[in-house]
Amino acid sequence: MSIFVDDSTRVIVQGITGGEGEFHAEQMLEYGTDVVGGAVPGRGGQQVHGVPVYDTVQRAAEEEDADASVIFVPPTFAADAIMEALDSPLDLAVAITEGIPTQDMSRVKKRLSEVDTELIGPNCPGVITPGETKLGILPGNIFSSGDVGLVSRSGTLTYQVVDNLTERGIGQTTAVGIGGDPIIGTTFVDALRKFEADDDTEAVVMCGEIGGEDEERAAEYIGAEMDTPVVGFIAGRTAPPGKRMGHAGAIVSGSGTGTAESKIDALNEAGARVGDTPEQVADYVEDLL
Amino acid sequence: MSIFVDDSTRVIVQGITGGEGEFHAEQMLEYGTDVVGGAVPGRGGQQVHGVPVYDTVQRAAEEEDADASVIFVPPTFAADAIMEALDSPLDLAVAITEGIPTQDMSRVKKRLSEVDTELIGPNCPGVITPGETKLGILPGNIFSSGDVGLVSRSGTLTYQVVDNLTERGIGQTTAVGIGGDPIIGTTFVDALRKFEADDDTEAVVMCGEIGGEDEERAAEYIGAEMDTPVVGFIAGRTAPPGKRMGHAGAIVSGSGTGTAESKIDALNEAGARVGDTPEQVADYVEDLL
Amino acid sequence: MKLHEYQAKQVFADAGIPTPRSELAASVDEAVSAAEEVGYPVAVKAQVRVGGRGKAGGIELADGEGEVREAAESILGMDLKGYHVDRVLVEEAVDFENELYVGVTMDRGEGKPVAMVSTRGGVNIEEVAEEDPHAIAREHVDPAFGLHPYQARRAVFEAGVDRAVATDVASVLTSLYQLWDEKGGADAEINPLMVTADDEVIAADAVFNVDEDALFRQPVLEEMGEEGEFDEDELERKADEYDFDYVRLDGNVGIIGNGAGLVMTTLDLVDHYGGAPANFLDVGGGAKAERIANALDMVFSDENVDSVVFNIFGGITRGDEVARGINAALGEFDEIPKPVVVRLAGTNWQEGMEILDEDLVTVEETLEDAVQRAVEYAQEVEA
Amino acid sequence: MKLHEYQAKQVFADAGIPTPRSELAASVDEAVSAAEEVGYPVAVKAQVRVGGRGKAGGIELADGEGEVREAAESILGMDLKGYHVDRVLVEEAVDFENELYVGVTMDRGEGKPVAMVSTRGGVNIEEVAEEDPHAIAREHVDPAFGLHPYQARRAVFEAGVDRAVATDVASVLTSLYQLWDEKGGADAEINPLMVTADDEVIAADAVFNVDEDALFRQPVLEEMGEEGEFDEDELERKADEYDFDYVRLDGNVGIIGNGAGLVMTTLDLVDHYGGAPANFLDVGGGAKAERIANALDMVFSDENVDSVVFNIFGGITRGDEVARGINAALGEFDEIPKPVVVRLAGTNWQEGMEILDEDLVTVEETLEDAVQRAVEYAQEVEA
Repeated sequence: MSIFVDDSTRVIVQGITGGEGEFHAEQMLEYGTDVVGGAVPGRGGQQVHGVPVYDTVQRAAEEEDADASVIFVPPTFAADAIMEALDSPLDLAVAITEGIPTQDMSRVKKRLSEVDTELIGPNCPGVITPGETKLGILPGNIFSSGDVGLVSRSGTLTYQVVDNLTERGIGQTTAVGIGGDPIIGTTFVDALRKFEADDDTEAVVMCGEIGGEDEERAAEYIGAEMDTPVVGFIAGRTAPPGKRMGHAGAIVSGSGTGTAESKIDALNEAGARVGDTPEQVADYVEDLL
Repeated sequence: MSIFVDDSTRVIVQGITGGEGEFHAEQMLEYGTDVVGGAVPGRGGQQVHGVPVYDTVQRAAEEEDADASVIFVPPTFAADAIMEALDSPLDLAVAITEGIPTQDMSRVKKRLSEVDTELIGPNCPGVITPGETKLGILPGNIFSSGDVGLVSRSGTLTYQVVDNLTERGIGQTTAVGIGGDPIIGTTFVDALRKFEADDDTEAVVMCGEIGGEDEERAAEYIGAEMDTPVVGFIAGRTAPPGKRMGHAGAIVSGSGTGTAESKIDALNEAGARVGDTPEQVADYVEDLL
Repeated sequence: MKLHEYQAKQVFADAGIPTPRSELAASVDEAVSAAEEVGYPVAVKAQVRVGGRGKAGGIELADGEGEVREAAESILGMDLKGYHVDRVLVEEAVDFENELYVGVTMDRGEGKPVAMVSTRGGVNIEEVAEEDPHAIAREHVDPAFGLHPYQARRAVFEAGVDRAVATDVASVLTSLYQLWDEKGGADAEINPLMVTADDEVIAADAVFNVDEDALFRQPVLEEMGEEGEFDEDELERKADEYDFDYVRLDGNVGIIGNGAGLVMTTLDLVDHYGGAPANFLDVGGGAKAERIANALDMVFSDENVDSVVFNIFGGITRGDEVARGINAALGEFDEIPKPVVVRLAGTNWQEGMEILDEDLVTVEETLEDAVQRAVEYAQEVEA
Repeated sequence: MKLHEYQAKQVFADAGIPTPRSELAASVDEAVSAAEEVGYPVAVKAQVRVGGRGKAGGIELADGEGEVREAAESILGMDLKGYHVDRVLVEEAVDFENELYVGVTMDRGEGKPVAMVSTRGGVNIEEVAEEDPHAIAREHVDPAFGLHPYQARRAVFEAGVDRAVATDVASVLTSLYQLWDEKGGADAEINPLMVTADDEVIAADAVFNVDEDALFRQPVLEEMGEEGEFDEDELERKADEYDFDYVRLDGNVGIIGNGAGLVMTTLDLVDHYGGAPANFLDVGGGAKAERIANALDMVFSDENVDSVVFNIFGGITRGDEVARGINAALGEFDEIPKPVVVRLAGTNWQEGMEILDEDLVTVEETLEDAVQRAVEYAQEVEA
């Protein structure tokens, strides 16, 4: 089993005629993803890698009976592209685009609260169920099928951790990059809840980083509701506050939250072991299996 | 019993320091309404007819443990005043104000879909449970307690019908004016559903008028779900189309709906008798009791 | 409130929607020099705020001075569906390949704005909506967000607009929605939105109706409304001046009342008792003596009126105040122009009834009696 | 991106928020003539984009030419928390009775903007938030609707702002929200918003940080950002020029990687193995050879750097491309300035490893080994 996506997932690519969209549509097709259509305004009727393109997501979703969309639309238009996906008959939208204005995402978040479609990202590598399907830009070859779930805020860090797991022969049920932006769709808690409900997932790796309070909320959820064991990793333990945001931001978040220390402490309290290095994360996971 | 309001309803008046607000607050107090506070920005700490005024609705509602608000705020600021009421711990807001821009009300309607607070109006005379309480500008003396519910889109027409009923000794459980504006909070169906659920209401009078499709929807509800008998009245049977709105409006509503004929037919089909004159409405109600 | 075509085009052009070159003209000579300015061929279009001007002979094509002169002569001064043609718009005649429709209005049933696009422009769009509703693509708009760009595109593609102009049409729809939203619009329409051979789009007609309740935020449009009154008759101007909800009808029983529902009911009763209403006139809530006098003046000014029924059910409005207003207004006359029947109910109705001067008016206690009496009076006059 | 105080005040003033008279000055003489223009007494304020300027000696009051000269001399050219003071703002000194705080920011936890008001202005508002959270009234904003007028009022009244200025403060908050919304704001703050004896409100300081991702819609602000770089050091300017996410730190191990999470992890590992990171540098996704060379130039430019660890895990980024970039960049040098350890993984990592010229760099297969090796190199240099 898996979460979010499997080999029955029928995928649309928004922005399939752009450089990124075209390249990764091909990569996905090669991996075995069932890419059934593209959506690009004004390009309806064309084909890309043999996949039919439609002018609107709704038309693509209806004609091709699609379940999910992957969004490779430049940041200027990306929030609107997500809104379009949320207003079409889809279960899932995966937004790869990096650099969407935070205010745009705040409006998307509002809209998300009104619909049933789930959003992964933006600014994320996507989601992969190894051996079945991948939606996004994850390099398929480093993943392998198995019984560990992985959820991460970071792209390349995910690859690093997966690499360490794969080296030991530990495969994944599903790996999902939820994105590092301040406002995202699927959160750690959302993903953990799905892994908890997935019978095949024997353990979960959760890669967080400094900033925000998503990891703290995840720790609460882990402590209160999860039976599946979790191994954590938090990047940024030695990062300085650096170029601070304004005071207003600090007032809202409060001091003492968002630090690596607060996240690691919260995870430890919730019973999750936290590795100091990606290698150690793999050690801890090995211990669990 | 009654719907919406009774003698336990604790009422705030928004705009209590204005001419209309002050006058009708006094009228309500005289009728026996439990007016517990007023809300006017910048007037917190004052008193009007012995009632304490607060700067915000939230504060007034919290301090005075209020359930409902009546809004006498000029049209320029009225939609914001309704929004404020909807964002405060209240069960009911009654907007008396006439002349609120339709676009403002469209935004209010969106907000209504997100909250539990009910809105009656705007551009309505309010709601009265005779002998217990009134919220609005209805002349209390023409109403009497009894077992007929009344819901109406029109103010003075309501008075006319009530007058005809009262002449025959027929009193009311609750009478509610839902307002004649294109976009309103409580609709006919909402009010009818409450009357249907009210054990003391033996019959309902519904006064509609031409325009929109609220009466047609009400007829559907009456036919499908109501046991309590309904007597209808539709004003505007001889009104000409008059100065038409633009075509765009007609496209949306479609022709053949919104006319007095379509409304009367729909009510008749639903089993509701429709009076030709207010007098005849009273006749039909008398027959039912 | 309706804008004239020339005003709506100005508003649309300011919002970046392409419109043809045009000039307003109030005389034949002005029309000719306008045509020289704009360049032949031109369309000469009656500026009256009513639809169907073409069929009614209010629009003519002209190529050359002679034809413009002829067209302007025939159109200026004509009575078009009850409106007076005082100005014509002389406009560049656009060569087109296709005619589209785009519009924005409030869907009151949904409580939401709706944006619409159709490839069946240039004809009566209501008939299209009736015969083939799917010919019009519709997007309901969440008023908190406004029209999303993808919605504008979706409407355009769903309507089947050619891809070569899809982006431009979506952009016209977006501009139309934004101006509708910002300017308190009731209806905003372009029919036809012409598509030229070289894939330009241009608004060949323009409708913009403003929500009267939103005018307080739109001083510029309010001024346009005043400027545009040249097509109104005297009674309409008087109603504007007095700020009454007034609609003139074909009958001879004048009607004054408070509250739209009650006034409509009074109309219905006049009909019920065999009479014919001359008008709808709502004095609104809380009318004072002067307003009552204005209402009487308004109804007396209609020469078709043979009798008047005055029906007030007081909530906020006080019966004694109304009675004093009626006495004062009618006291001005040496002879009462038309018989007036008065019925007062509600707040202070008894005081009002007592105050009323029965030399000036007929007093009735019930609505039904009052209406019947007024109908009888009117029938006596006609007989 | 942070604006300078003088820039933020311009933006706020354009939005209708009252600000004191002021003039920017780049020299002592300019400061004196600015003070004459503005009128004594004045505040002379260092224009550097960092908080706590007052405590750090960057703000002085001056009444008369002598004092202005003295203040400008002491402030201009100073190093303030690592920023270079190149300009001062000479500003009318406002007599005040009270100091308020108003601010707008994004609450990322809620995913919504939040508007804030406090009567505890003029002090470190973060400390106030820590000690007494209720001293700051907060209104979360539905981004589809924007800040409702009642919310602005409610924040002001809940904060306990005096009724005499409540409407004006609510209006400042509304303007602040609107400009934050329209201009892609990250944080917008006024601290203090001064209240004068005659109940005027005036923004005595101004903070405006723009969401860098929203800059594409804000050409004016982007230009302000470029104009405002005068307080930056050379490394920061270089990072801006190369468009790198770069933060300079105190250590001596230079770090280059792709993806913020992986770069942070590399920093953490340097620390874990006993080293001290000299910087954070993220080359981002899909970096080509030139960008790789720029990254090396960037890190070599920091004289504190003793060794460099180059850690790339390729998804979009290809290992062979990175390897060629490294070879090319290092091939330019007669002598490699600092030892470079490279670890490549992911897409085409083997090809990359083979391409790398081991005369120029040390190659390691795992992240852990690469970091340890770089730490060792740095320790050797220091020893």
